Amino acid sequence: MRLKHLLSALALGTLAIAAHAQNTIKIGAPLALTGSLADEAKKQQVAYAMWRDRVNAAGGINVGGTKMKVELVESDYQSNAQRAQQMAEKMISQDKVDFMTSPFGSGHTKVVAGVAERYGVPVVAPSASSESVFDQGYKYLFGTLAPNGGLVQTMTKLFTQQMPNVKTVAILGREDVFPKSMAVSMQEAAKAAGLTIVHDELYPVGNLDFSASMSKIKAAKPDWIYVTGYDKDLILARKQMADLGVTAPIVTMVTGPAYPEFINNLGKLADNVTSVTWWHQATPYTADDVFGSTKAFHDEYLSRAKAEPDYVGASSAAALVALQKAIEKAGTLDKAKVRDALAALDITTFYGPIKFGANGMNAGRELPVIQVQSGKVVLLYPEAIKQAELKSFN
Amino acid sequence: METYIQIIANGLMLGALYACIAVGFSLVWGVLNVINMLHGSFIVLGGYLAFFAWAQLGVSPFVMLFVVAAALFLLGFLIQYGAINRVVSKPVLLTLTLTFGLDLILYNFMNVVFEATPRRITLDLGSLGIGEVMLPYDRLLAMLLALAMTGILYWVLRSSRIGRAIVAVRMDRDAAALMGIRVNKVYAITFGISAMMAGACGALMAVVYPITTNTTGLLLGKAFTICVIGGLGSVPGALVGGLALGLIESFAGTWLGAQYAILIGSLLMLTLLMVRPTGLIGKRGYE
Amino acid sequence: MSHLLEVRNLSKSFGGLQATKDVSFTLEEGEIVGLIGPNGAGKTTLVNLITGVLSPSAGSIVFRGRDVSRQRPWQAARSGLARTFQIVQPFPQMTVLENVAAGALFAGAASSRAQAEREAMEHLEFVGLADQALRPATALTLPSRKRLELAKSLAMKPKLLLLDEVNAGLNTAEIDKALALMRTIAARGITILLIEHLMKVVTSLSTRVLVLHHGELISQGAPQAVLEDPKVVEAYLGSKFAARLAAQAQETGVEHV
Amino acid sequence: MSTSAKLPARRGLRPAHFVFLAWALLLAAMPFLADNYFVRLATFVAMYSALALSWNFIGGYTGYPSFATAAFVGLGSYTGAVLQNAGAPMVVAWVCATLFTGLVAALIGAAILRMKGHYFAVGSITLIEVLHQVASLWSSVTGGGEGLNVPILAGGPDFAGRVFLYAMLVTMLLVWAVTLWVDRSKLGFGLRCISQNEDAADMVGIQVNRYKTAAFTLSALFCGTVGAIYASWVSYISPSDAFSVLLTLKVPAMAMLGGLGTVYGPIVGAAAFVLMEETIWAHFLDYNQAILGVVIVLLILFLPGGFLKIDYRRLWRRPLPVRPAASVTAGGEKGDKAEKAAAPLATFAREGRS
Repeated sequence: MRLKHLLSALALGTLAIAAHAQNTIKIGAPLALTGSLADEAKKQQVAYAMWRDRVNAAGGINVGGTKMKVELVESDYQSNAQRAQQMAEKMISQDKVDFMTSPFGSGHTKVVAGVAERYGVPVVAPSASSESVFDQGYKYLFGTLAPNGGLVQTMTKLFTQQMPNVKTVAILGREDVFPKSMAVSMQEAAKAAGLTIVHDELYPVGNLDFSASMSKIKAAKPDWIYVTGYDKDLILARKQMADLGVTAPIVTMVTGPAYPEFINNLGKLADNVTSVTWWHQATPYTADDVFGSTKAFHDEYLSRAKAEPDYVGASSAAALVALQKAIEKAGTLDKAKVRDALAALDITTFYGPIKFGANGMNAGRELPVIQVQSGKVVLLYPEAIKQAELKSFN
Repeated sequence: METYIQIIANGLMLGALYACIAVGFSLVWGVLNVINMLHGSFIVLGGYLAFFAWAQLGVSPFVMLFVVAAALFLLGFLIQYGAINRVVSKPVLLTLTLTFGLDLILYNFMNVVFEATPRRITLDLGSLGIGEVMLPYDRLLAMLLALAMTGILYWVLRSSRIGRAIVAVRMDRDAAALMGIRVNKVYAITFGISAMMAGACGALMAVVYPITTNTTGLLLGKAFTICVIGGLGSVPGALVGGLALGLIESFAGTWLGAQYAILIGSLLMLTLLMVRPTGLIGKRGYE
Repeated sequence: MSHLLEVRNLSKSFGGLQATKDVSFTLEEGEIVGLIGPNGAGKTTLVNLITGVLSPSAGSIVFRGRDVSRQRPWQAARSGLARTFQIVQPFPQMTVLENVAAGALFAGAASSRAQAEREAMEHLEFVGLADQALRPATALTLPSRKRLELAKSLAMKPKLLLLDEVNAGLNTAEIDKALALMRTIAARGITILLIEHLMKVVTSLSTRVLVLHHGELISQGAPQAVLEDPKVVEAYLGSKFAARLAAQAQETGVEHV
Repeated sequence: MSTSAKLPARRGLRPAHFVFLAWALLLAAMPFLADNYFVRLATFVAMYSALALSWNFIGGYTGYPSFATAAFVGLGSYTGAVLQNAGAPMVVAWVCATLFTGLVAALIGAAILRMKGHYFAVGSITLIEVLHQVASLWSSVTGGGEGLNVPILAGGPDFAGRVFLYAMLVTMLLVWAVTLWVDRSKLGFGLRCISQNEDAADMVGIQVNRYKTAAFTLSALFCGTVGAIYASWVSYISPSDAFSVLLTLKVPAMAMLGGLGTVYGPIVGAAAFVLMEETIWAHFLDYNQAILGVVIVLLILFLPGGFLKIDYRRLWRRPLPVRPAASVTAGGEKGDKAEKAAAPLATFAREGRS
């Protein structure tokens, strides 16, 4: 029977791998190479490869005195939860990975973390920022992104300070894990800052048109237009704002300008759009990790991917850096010990500080507020490294 | 008042794009009796070709539109001639699965070759402002294209030799074959025309929407809805269906919120299927 | 007294086309009644109305004392109304046996598939198709398929059997066989409404004949009387042939198309 | 003449039953033979077999090209997840989800089964979109786009793996048993009549609407079970994952690969498809979808009858959309003039109804 052949072939393969596994560290890397998240996976793939090559070029990771090379076990989960879950099982029980990163986004991270938790395999998630992922009591799940709430608070405080005339806000969010949670955070932040919400709407995942929403926002005449979604939504939203002559003193799009595609696809229309993100190349950090500095990471990424890195690439590399540091500190590949080391980690990397809170999220960070000015992303915050002042959108 | 005019304008502008998306799909459905799962990928492929010609060679998408159309005609012709024709008279499930398999291949290659990063041709043409009502020029062009495609197709089907052959095959395949029409070739040409229209639509859409392989399924879904609303296999039906869906989504989006727009569209489609399966325009269809 | 079937003022129109107009007649238990009329006279529509395929625009149908005007085909089949089709309607990929068993199982009295098949076999023997029982229905010749239709209808244990052009396309020898078969069926007490083109069949079998023309019942009565009715001759053949018909009164098998 | 000698043997192929039971046993033994990845793979095989067998009731026996599988899987997932979150024990949630899905299908079926051919195919696929949107919109119950967490089953990976494997296996065996019963029953016989000639079926006394609704309900019932088990298994569901158009396309493809309208076709097809897809997926990182596509295309072109080599045309002769002339002469002599000429009348009669 078919399965028997498959079984025996794979059993042999597994044995071979097991023998081989003594001197390498295997890290499972789920990638959505096909399906709705395919554009994100490419960035992750580049960042992971950069880290792996640098680590291996340096002889590997120091595990209690012996240098061990790393091997990435990559797999396409097709942007599909069922596939992601199966892939986690395969990586753990078949490929015998020691550690894992997680799929892109909060939803699929939940699915993979659920499997890994049962096996006690540490997972470092580079792109999950919704607290609903981390509030399920998983002990083996860590994330390099700060919670969504923090992002919005930082930005609201800055904007209301600098433009005290801003009194009303229109919120348009995508009905999806991360963008929705960002929309909800905005509602809370607006209330806390005393802003009036004049328009509040969610749009569905398969949305192909914003004209109805934008016409309504136009009629509401808000001081601040705040839209959440992924790049293709936001490019279209911005385009239709221009088509319909919708404008406001502040226009914020999350993630928006955090992605280079946003500017590439909008040209001039991208100007003066603000956003907040987890990482930007303009925030310079120096560190003793494999990259050494933000600039080193940026330059290599640019030459490899022929595109500017965004937070996805940086956070993906940072997740592996955190894992590396934890392994070195634990001095062993023992999963529980590495997990404890991750929990106790307090380091600065090219990506910024990483210190996982009680729920596993990387909380303690100052998040960059950005704006596109003359086709370039400039930092408005943190204060110490800001590159420009907030400009009015209209 | 102007609000209403804007809502209607929004709906019609969106509807024109929808009509572009659906015309070719409808043709294949009507004549070949095949539900072509490749259609969304054809549109995206057209968009990519136009984008790269613009970004790397500086060719205007409005010129490229014709090149893309020709290229996709050829691709469509070959796919039909080489593969689908072999099972074209088999049940819908079989041909559908075949085009689904073909779509996996095309999709995967586009994904690897072009990558899924969204890409848009940043020719911002601005809008025509009549009072407070704004009509974006690119969507006006889409409307023109949709009308032109429907018109040309209508004319071709009525007046040209190949058009008459297509109509004959659509009415009675066996009789057409007896009359000496090479049915397989007609099928391949029809499929080619459909792919051509998808390609032209994609080239134009690249100006309006960011093109990415992620949207293939979405576009296909819209084509489905539009065809059902307009009438399966009816070419003018695709135009009417597109405009109707655009208006419905525009009003639903305004009154109920964006979230309800798609739901209302789907519910309308289900109701129509049950009450008036031939669609708004369709006669007794192509049966 | 109650009739087996009573059709009262039955009308049916499709859009503007009046397919049957104010048709009334009765059928008594045990009769064989012929229903004739030129093409497009509304014969098949009438059968479709009686068997629930169509619902009447006006009028009513009473079968065995019950108003069945609005019943669906499956109810008609179960109530004892069986029909054959002008165009044979087999289940193409099933065996001959299964085709007949379907009738026995769903409309007849069979309580299980096994019993249905046993009954089906008897009916196949009766119509002379027993040796073809396990062949797919599509493998049969046209005359055999007509017989299959008949077996299927009989398996439904009908009280009234509507035979729509069972003899079309058969040769003389086959027609004779069919006639014998129908007589046997009638002898079993099954009432038959016979839609026919073949005068030979109508005249030799029927006790009574109904004539439809343009959806109207223009004449009814004993076969010979009806055929001599000038209205019928006129309507049926046109005045041109009236004389010729008179000349060959006893002629066989004139098929009018 | 002895009639019993003439009667065909019941279509029960006894050896096939044994092969199938041995196969089920092998799947059940997986936790003792191989690691958890194979246990999961076996679970998927059982799951897709159950789905393909379910689809077979409506798509295979009745001949209605349904694409509603994902709608019912999704409905079952959400029902199960909501119930579990409300405190229902896991198995109770599964059973309730099954019944609820069946109930919804029965109600929807009565309406949607009025359509035929392409119209029905499109209608059934629209069902997925409608339920998808409802799940997105009804945030207070479904969590909307954020999805829904389902309490994770306590215990280690081995234990959890076994629980869900056996749950799916039991479901598969249940659908199989129902299929066997249907195949031999009056219902199955009636459904096959409907698939070949719906009007003639009506005419021999089959309550066509009731039969079709029964088939549709049966095809949904166990999708609900599978969905609910699946929700507990992944412990997180979201609208896009639960109502997956991909799933809805795969399941009929599996049944078709195996052979339509037979008891074992869907099982063979599901197992072959899952293992094939898995092998391709596991060995090709960048081109796994394209290779799967190539395999599907080749299978359709060169093995259109499915693995069991059952000529699917025999069981799937419904021309789509129903062209009256073709449906009447299906398989008959093309040149039969009497039939051809009379066909418009039949059309007439048929259109005038309803």
